[in-house]
Amino acid sequence: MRDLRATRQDFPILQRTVRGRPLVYLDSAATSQKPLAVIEAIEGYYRTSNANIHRGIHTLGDEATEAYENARAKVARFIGAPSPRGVVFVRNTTEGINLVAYAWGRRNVRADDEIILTEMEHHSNLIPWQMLANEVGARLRFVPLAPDGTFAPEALERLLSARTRLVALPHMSNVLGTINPVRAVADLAHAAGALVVVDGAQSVPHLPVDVREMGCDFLAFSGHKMCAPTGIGVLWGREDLLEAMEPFMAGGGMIREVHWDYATWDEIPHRFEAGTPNIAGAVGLGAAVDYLEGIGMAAIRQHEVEITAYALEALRHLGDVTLYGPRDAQRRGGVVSFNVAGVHPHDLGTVLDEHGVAIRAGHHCCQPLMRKLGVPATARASFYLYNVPEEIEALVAAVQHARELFSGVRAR
Amino acid sequence: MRDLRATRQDFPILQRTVRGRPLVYLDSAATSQKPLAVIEAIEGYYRTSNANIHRGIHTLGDEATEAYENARAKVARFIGAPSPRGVVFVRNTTEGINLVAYAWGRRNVRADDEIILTEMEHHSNLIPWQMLANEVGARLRFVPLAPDGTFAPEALERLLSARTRLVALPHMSNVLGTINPVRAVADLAHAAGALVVVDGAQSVPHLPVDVREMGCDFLAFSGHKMCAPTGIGVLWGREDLLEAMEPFMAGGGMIREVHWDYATWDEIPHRFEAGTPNIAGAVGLGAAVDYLEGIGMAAIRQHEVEITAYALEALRHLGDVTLYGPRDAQRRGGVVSFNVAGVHPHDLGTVLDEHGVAIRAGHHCCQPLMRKLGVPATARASFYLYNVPEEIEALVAAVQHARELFSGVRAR
Amino acid sequence: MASALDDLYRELILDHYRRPRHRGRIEPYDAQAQGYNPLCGDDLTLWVRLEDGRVAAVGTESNGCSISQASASMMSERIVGMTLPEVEQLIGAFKGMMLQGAEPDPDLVGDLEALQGVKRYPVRIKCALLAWNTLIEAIERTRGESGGRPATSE
Amino acid sequence: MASALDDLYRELILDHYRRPRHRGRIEPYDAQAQGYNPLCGDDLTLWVRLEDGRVAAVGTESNGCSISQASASMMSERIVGMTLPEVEQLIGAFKGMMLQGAEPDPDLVGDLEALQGVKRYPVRIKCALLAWNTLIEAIERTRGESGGRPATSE
Ligand SMILES: Cc1ncc(COP(=O)(O)O)c(C=O)c1O
Ligand SMILES: Cc1ncc(COP(=O)(O)O)c(C=O)c1O
Repeated sequence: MRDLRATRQDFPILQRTVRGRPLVYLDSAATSQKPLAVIEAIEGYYRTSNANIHRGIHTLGDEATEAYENARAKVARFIGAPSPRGVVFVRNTTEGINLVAYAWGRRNVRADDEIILTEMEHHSNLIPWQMLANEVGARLRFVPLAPDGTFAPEALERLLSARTRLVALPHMSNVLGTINPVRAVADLAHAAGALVVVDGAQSVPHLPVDVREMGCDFLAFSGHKMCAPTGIGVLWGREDLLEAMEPFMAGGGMIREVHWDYATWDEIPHRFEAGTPNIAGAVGLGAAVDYLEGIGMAAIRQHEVEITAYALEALRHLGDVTLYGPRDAQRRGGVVSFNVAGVHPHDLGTVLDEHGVAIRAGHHCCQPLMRKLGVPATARASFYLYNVPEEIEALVAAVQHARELFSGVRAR
Repeated sequence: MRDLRATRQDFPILQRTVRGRPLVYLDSAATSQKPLAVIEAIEGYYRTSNANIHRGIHTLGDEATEAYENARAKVARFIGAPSPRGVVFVRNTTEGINLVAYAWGRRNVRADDEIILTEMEHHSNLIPWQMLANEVGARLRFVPLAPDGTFAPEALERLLSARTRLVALPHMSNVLGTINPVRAVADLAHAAGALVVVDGAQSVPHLPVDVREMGCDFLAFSGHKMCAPTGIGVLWGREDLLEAMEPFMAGGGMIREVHWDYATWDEIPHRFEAGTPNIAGAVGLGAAVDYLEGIGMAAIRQHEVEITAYALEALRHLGDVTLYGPRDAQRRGGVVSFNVAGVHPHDLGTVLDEHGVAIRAGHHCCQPLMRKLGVPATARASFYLYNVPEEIEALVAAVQHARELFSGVRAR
Repeated sequence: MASALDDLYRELILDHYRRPRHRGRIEPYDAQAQGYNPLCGDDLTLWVRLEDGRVAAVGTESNGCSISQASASMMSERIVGMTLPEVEQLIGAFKGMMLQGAEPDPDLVGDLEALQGVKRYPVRIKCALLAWNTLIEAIERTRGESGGRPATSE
Repeated sequence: MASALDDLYRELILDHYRRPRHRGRIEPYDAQAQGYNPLCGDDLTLWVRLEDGRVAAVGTESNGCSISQASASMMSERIVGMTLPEVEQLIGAFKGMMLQGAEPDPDLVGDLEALQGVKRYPVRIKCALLAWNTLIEAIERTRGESGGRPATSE
């Protein structure tokens, strides 16, 4: 296994204990931990350069503006965007998708149009489209999943038609781990005249991502899942689409001229950033991009494939464990959802917490997928660059303890 | 003058120099500086408790949720809200107002209805209503200002009618400093059957504010102007109104049940917080509230009245200076907009920056008000708890230098 | 560690989880109520029949973790035979014990005391309360007081 | 301090600011263009008349700071008499000097060199460029190339 072990030193929280045991943090798909470089970037910003941006005529304002716009340029480079003009700072993936649903969707999707999603959508890439569809009288259709939690491009092809306005899908599922064939999806969708929105919440933090290679029209992702602060995320959009869009929210900083009863808009991306943005958050995201690039996204991906394969194997070995998603770690991200016969996921979560092991238990914001899988909830362990094989062993030992506890064989 | 001088030690940035001179930060109306207590609260959160909230079954998740909800409770107390249920975390004032315009406005304002604003609106409390009005065919009306930048409740009364659905106004103007009679406005508006939205961006950081005393229906404000981090703000709303509203954005964390083609919503305030919120931002806002309460909002207000009176007097004394807004510092907040004959505000800003003095120059996101005042821009100095009289003296000396530079009497 | 978990998952609780009492719908009934914890996904339906002012029968159907299931089972067992004021007194005592850390009156709470181990796991308290909040809703319905919204222990 | 400001506000610049050349609309004209800096509020309208392929007359109307006013005035003075290729060469040299820190060719930029002091104040560079970006727009219009959007130096 490629050794990124040394990176653990960069994450202060990994030194802490939980209920007397060393923390084993296996919940990075919910939110990642933050390296010192990011914490210090935020701190440094507030200690030396804090000011409002784009409006200043003073040195601090210049410095803050430069820090903010530098972060935008770093993000653009990180995702292979042709220029920073397509990079809109938002709060999180959810806001990015809502922005498209409001500012593009409300003007371009009409009665009887169709929006195609998959059966693995996170609520954040489902409900905004439901609200849009219900408002304008459009229909949602869902690409069905095969039993292993994947779908082939042909499954999409059968749903595409002249009525399809949009295909929205996750690059990687937060429950199944499935990595979807976004390039093939984009080619098919475009051939049918539809746009493609990619929910990159789980992929951008974990895989090398290039919007030009993916061929998508919009990509949304969250800083907090990629070593960056909470409250900052990105909507990348094709510049010609963004140029043609009206604003979503309105207010200071996104205007050209304002009159009593109408206003005209600033250039992209500013047009979509009304009000004072999360400046320190953007600076922190820039630092996170630097940090991740310093390690290398390919190395992170390789590490996660290996640790995921190890975890899948170890859990399968336990017996009485149901695993969800593709069997092959190469086809999935570092997310392993499972259930243990006779142990409710919440009970599992509590027993694991007593061992210092932090996992998630619940519907993972994917209620329809849970119904499809026929379970009320799953347990989920998820990995990042800082996880090491011993932590998988701690996970497995704790799961074993839970099984014993609930089978009546008390381990004292 | 009440001496809050000791608070300067709490703000690390105030130790820095700009162009070789000690920083004189007179731009707190744009964004405030941050005390160490807030910087450390953010840092502490990331170093010890960072996790996603409301979904966890592990210790970190509990700690993060508690920190986030504690911050909400502190904010509720700070603004005299009946309970934390009415406190919605947003990015900033701008998002708070857009939330009302979308989630309440789009369903309650119809063709030929009227929305009343004032002539002193910040773009953030103007354009969202323009977009709404233009979409549904409603009309905007504007309470006219007297020459001193104030208006009497009677001026509003003349505009109110059965068609008025909403009155939106700033508690305090970011250009004129004017503190508006929100209680009288609320009483008149309510008698006419209209709701009241208060833009509290400038008041909540600087005055004791109590939503029950104000009698408003919604109040929006930004953390970054009140010693808290960027990227966090608050929309407070009357609970019965919020309960009756559909969500604005949709996604994870705000649902009850999700089906393939519809969803039902969680309780308030969660219904309005889609996606992972700015958890560290909220924690920082909680720390800022603690910090401000430790000093006392009444003491801060008193200090600002005194320093504003001193600044008004000193600038008036200079000659060739036009001041905007009420003469009496008791009737205004700590914001002084002015113009110097023959010196464009941008040039003034640059000269002042060379002296280490940071002010703002421009339209302050109030283009219509600038047109009303008959100027393209103004210079603006704004104050907070950490400003001291010597800084006013530095401001005046720098303004004097600019006058000399531009009158041809070069001071070498 | 073993002892904290043992305290949470006492034999009594695991026993109720494995063999829940009063499962299933009852007929006839005077009130039905539903409870739901959106973030857990736990749900519960409760039926209550009254005779002569006392709880004559209780039935539950539910999905959820051991704590929510055991709590529903133990609650059902306890309230059969009680008058409504007695039920309300019990609800008050149970919620007081779980939420305010009130010292429970042993005569009142009886073996429900076993659920106290949950208090060390704040996020699980709502699991233990789900059945009880649903019961409050059901009682209100016997009096025609409720708006009919599902209960929640959020 | 005095020297940095003196370098920004050189006498030549203050002179153009106080007595701007080529003010006002001209008639007839071959192209008109508008420029606007939304964040500053500075605006500028530029008229250009060509004769025999050379700039025969220039007029400006504008609101703005000393830098944007002086830059417009100095630019107008410089380009009268130039061919369009010469104007474009000048624009390139000026923008190169202001944005890329290119060493200016004295023969080309002449007294526009005085605007170099602006470079120490990055936020003011767009003030110095406003007239020039508007000129680019005007030139495009003489060739019928432009979409008619106001220029901006953001
Ligand atoms: C009166 C007023 N309203 C609204 C705003 C907008 O605040 P924000 O940019 O934090 O959304 C500001 C500050 O810029 C303001 O001064
Ligand atoms: C696949 C997927 N989409 C969207 C989201 C929403 O992200 P956020 O909560 O940061 O908006 C998440 C994470 O929760 C996710 O895993």
